[in-house]
Amino acid sequence: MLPYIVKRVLGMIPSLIIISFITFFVIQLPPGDFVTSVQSQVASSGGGMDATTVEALRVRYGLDQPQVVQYWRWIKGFPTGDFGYSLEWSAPVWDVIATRMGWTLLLSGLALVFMWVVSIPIGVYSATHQYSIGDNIFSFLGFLGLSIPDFLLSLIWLVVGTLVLGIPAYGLFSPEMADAPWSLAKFLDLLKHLWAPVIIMGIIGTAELIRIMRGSLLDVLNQQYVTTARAKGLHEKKVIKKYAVRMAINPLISVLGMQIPKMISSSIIVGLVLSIPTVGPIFLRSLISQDMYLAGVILLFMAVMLLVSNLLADLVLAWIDPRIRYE
Amino acid sequence: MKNEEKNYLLTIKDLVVHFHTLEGIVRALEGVSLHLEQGKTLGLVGESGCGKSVTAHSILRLLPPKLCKIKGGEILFRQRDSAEPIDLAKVDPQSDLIRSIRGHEIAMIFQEPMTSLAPIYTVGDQIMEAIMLHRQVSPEQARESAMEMLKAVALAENVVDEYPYRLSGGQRQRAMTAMALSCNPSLLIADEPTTALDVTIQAQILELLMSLQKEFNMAILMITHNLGVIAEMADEVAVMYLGRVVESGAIEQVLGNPLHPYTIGLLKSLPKMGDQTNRRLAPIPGSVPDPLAKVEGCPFHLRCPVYKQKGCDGKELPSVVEPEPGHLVRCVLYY
Amino acid sequence: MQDFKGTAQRITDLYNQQDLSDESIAQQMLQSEQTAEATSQWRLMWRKFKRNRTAVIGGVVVLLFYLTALFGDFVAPYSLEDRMTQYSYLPPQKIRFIADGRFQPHVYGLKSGRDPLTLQRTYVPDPEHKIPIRFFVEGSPYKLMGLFPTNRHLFGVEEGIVSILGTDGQGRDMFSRIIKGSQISLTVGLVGVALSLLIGAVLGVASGYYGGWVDNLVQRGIEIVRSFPPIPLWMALTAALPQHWPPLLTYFVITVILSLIGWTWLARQLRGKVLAIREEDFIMAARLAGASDRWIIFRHLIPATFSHIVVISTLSMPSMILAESSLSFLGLGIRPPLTSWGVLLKQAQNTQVLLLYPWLMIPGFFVAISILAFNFMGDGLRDAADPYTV
Amino acid sequence: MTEDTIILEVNKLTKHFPIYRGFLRKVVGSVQALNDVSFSVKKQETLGIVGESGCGKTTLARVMLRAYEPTSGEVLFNQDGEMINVFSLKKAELKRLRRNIQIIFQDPLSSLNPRKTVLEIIGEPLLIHGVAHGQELKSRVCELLKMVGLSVNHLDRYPNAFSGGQRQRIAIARALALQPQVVLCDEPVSALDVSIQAQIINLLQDLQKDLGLTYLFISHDLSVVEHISDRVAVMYLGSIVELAPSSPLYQRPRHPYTEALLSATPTIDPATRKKRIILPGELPNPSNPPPGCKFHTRCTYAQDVCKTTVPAWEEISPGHWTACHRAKELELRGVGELKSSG
Repeated sequence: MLPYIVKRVLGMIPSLIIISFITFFVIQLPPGDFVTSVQSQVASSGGGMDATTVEALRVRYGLDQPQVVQYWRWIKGFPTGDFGYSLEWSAPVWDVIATRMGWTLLLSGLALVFMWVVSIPIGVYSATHQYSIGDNIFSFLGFLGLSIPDFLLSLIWLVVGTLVLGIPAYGLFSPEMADAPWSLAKFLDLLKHLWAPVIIMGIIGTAELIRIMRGSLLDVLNQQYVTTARAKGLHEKKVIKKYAVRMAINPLISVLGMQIPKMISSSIIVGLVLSIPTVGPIFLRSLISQDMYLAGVILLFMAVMLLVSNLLADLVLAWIDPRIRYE
Repeated sequence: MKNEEKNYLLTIKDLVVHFHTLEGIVRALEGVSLHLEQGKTLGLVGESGCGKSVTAHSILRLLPPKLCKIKGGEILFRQRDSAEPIDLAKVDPQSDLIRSIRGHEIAMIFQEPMTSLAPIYTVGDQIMEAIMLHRQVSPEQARESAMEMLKAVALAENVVDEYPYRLSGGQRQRAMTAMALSCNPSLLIADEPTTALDVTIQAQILELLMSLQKEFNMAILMITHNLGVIAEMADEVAVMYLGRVVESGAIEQVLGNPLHPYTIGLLKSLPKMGDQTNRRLAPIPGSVPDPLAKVEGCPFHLRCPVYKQKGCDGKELPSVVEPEPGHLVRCVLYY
Repeated sequence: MQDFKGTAQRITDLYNQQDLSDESIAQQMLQSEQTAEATSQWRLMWRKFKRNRTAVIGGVVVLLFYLTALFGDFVAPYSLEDRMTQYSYLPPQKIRFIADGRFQPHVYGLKSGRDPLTLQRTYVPDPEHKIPIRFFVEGSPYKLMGLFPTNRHLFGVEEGIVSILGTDGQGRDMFSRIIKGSQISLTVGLVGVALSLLIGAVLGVASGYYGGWVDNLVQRGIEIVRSFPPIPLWMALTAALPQHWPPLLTYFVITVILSLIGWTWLARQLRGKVLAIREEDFIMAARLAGASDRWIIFRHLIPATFSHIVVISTLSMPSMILAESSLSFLGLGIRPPLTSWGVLLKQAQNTQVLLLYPWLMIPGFFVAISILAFNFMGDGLRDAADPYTV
Repeated sequence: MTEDTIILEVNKLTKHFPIYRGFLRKVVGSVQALNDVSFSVKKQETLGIVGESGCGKTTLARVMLRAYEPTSGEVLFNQDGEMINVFSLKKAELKRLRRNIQIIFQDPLSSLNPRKTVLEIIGEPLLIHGVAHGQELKSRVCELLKMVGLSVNHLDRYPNAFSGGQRQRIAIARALALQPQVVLCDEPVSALDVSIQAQIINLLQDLQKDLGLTYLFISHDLSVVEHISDRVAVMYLGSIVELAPSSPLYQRPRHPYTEALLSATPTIDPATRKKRIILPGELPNPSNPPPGCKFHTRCTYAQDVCKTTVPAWEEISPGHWTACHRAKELELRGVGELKSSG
């Protein structure tokens, strides 16, 4: 197992380099740079900037250097935890995104857990009761879940929660708790705010996983070894659990790698609508204001997260499936 | 059917099984009768779609319950410690009773050695599971027995910790056999156990089955389309066509002196090895009818070279006659 | 019992004598075999698709949506920019069908006032003032399908306002705007999928058929594109579009951006199919009969993958529609004055506005319904696409 | 019955499939599918090739047709009295050659495009070579259908409307469309039921007689091969180990592997249950074949020399070739003896 892990981790390095390169390129795409966008801001508020100030700003931020140099200056600090400087926030990028990254990961993680906990039992039920009423209902709900975009769900929740149920449907904390020190009450308050966004983020994924689980389990149930297990005299429940579900779960793990980036994408939109401090809102802002290092680091982080989650999915697969492990 | 008093281990009487598919009803079995003595081998032979595999799966009630219905007939099986046979056709396929028989008193091996063992558990795991399910033993003892069984099927002991995908087809079929025999069943159902294997490996497995049969004194229900395999293995043989047994009897009787036009046609279709006369094969014309079609009268009359002689295309299925003791044939020509 | 051995011998002789020349075998086979009728692939697919009721419903809804979009100016009572400022933030009106004991669809006239506390404008329906809804009324002029100038609309009122889905802050009819928005939202998917298809099909088929380094190169490319999470990458790319670009150009560039990422999935799926079909013996048979690569690709491979292309395109429509509406919702996609469902939803982004005027999120339901319909239809198509593997 | 002109000659044909690993697709080894295979086929005879799975018989057929390029060796075809090497042909010449050598596959399901009608399937080779089109094509296809015992009413049907045997007939009709001289039959009856198998074998034999065809008949079924072949080659792990007219090969084999194969094949004669020779072990991995005689790991007669030295391919009696160090001294049992000794 260890050589496999080492091999896979080393294999990620070229991808990382290419990704950082593309990220930098993409961030540089917009015409003009941060200084031009500052300029236009100043201009719109009635002020003006003379050419020397503009030039001085450019030099200060290193924007006058060739692209390769700028790329190098940006990238070289990464191994030491220096992710550059946010021009807009006038603070190190890391300080700007650290806590938001934390919330993003927490929400995504919880949504992931929600998806798995809900989808596996339903998928198993649907497959073992194929074409039953229950299966049909779940299939329909699954389709529905698959089709309702997360922003719509957030909007619905905002309206229904606030206007119908009369509970605060946005933010992470009630206003009075926001600045309070950590306590049990604050934690409970957090939970009260947290569950809805978690479900909203998880719903599309849940619907997807149910479908995958159902299909995969139906496949596996037709396999000869399931009949073998039955012919042995095993209880049907055990046959399903030990032989069918255990094998059918493999494709779920392979999509795990795909689910995590989707969660992150979703956290951007849900965060924006429900005013939750994920990286989403500042990512959008940094893109618009061309705060390139901030936007770049966030994009890069997301790409790395995708790489890492794919790696994790592969490792889990290798861990549970000996055929992959020994290849 | 004279010998009904005889203590057969397994007696199947007029078994009828229908499949309810989206396209319609497939009459998989339309009255199958068989019997098998303790310690003997019964060969069940026929072309694809004749229902031989369905018969085998019906005995252990392994057919998908929603799709397949046993419409009638009995499957009488004599359990080890009881005088009265039980009717497996009436047993709930999810019940404890059938589960205590599966793998314990009746074991089964399958056609596809590549997929009949779960790929993610070791061979030992899967054998030990069967042992611990039916015998009151500790895991250590179960592992001991598993290793003994592997030795009995001429596999190395360390195969116990191997995953199935590391074994060849022949080795897997051996491991499968070890698992099937681990609880000393009185009946082994072998569903095309060598079809996917090469002849030299097939010879190994057949040899193995025969020696294990002697050692464990078990009966074997051997299902195959290969008449040669039957000739080598079986004591009795039943020839199936379209869900019915058309001829049965001792192997010498059926293969040496075939009576039913279908059996005769099958034998005439086979090139005989070492036969230097270079005769032309005399095949059965046409092919097996569509499984959804309902064939009335003798199932074979559509392809029979002597057909329509005595109205075998009527409504009635020809009844069974016994021209010589133990040799049964279902054909109007022998009335 | 008669001489059974004699009977058996007679049967054997019959087998031997019967000179089963091929002609007589053919005769017998014709008698004994039922052969299914001639059914082509498409007939089989259609038969299978028809059986799936939800898929058919999905298909009908999709068709309806596109027809509505095509005749959008006719179906919508108002044009995109018809502002009725006196009716800003009007909640959806209720349509009543029975007036004075007979069928006469109508809406109530409105009395507007101001909430004394919040100073919000309020509307009170006046049951006494029935405004009948007329069909094929004259309204603002437009060109039907961009060709025939006319001013007839499917329905409308001669006085007051009919607004079944409410109005926005500038008094623009949401229903009319949603219908106009569907023209963008639904075509972004179409154009995007078409572009993806072009890239994906060429690369996928090439990669699957030729294998070797072509395959390797395409696969590496796909891996790199896919190592970015799509929405953030889309955001970054669309944010790079200059603000001063004309909206139509932005629209086209956005479809290009969407398809730049969307093709990877398509290519992978197609490659898998092509790999599977390539291994079939009938391809080998054609090659060994002397067929050229061109012959095989155009006569066997593409016809065989065609049904899969249809399925894969249908199934990638939802993600295109979703991506466009998400981006426009975030303000990075389609820009006014062009309108899409996402653009309309942008107004709902403001929590306070949304809570006061919840009907502003109705465009979101159209996104959901269109995605649902495409998913249903695609699912049915997928099941029907391979009529040969039951 | 057969003329003695050689129509097809295979010389030292070798095919190794490289095994690729890793990102850069480095070659880390090779599967030795064919090793130094040589034989020749006479006009209008049937040469049977028999062996177990993985012995390279299918690869042989496909390399001969140049579906894959060989690693080395040559295949010569007698085209109007001139022996031409299949592997040195240019595209156009190769296309011309394909009219003369055709193939029938094992799986009649996979070998017919389910989306095409019978007319399109059988007519495809004619179209490719521009032999016929339109009404002429139709009448040619009808002739072919009649030839293989199918009704002309079947012209517009799709393969899914036919049974396995009928599909194989369609495949045969397609193979014969261009009036080839040689047909490679790659397990043409293995997927069929016994009764259908006999129909197809008879059909193949009749067609051979009527059209003067030459067959290369590949199968794992020894009795079928014996029945249809004039001469038989036995393959093991990518090499031919024995080649002889079928009667001597089956009655008095000269290679231990042939003996074991004959012995392992079950026969339906219930009177005699024979004494089997059970080969120990399994087929070695073709990417790492054993040194010396490749069969020595399973051979009951193996001696030290077999483990180190590759046996020579020798003509041990007229027309009877084998590659075994002990071919001259061993008294191996054929079909007849195997039976009686039981």
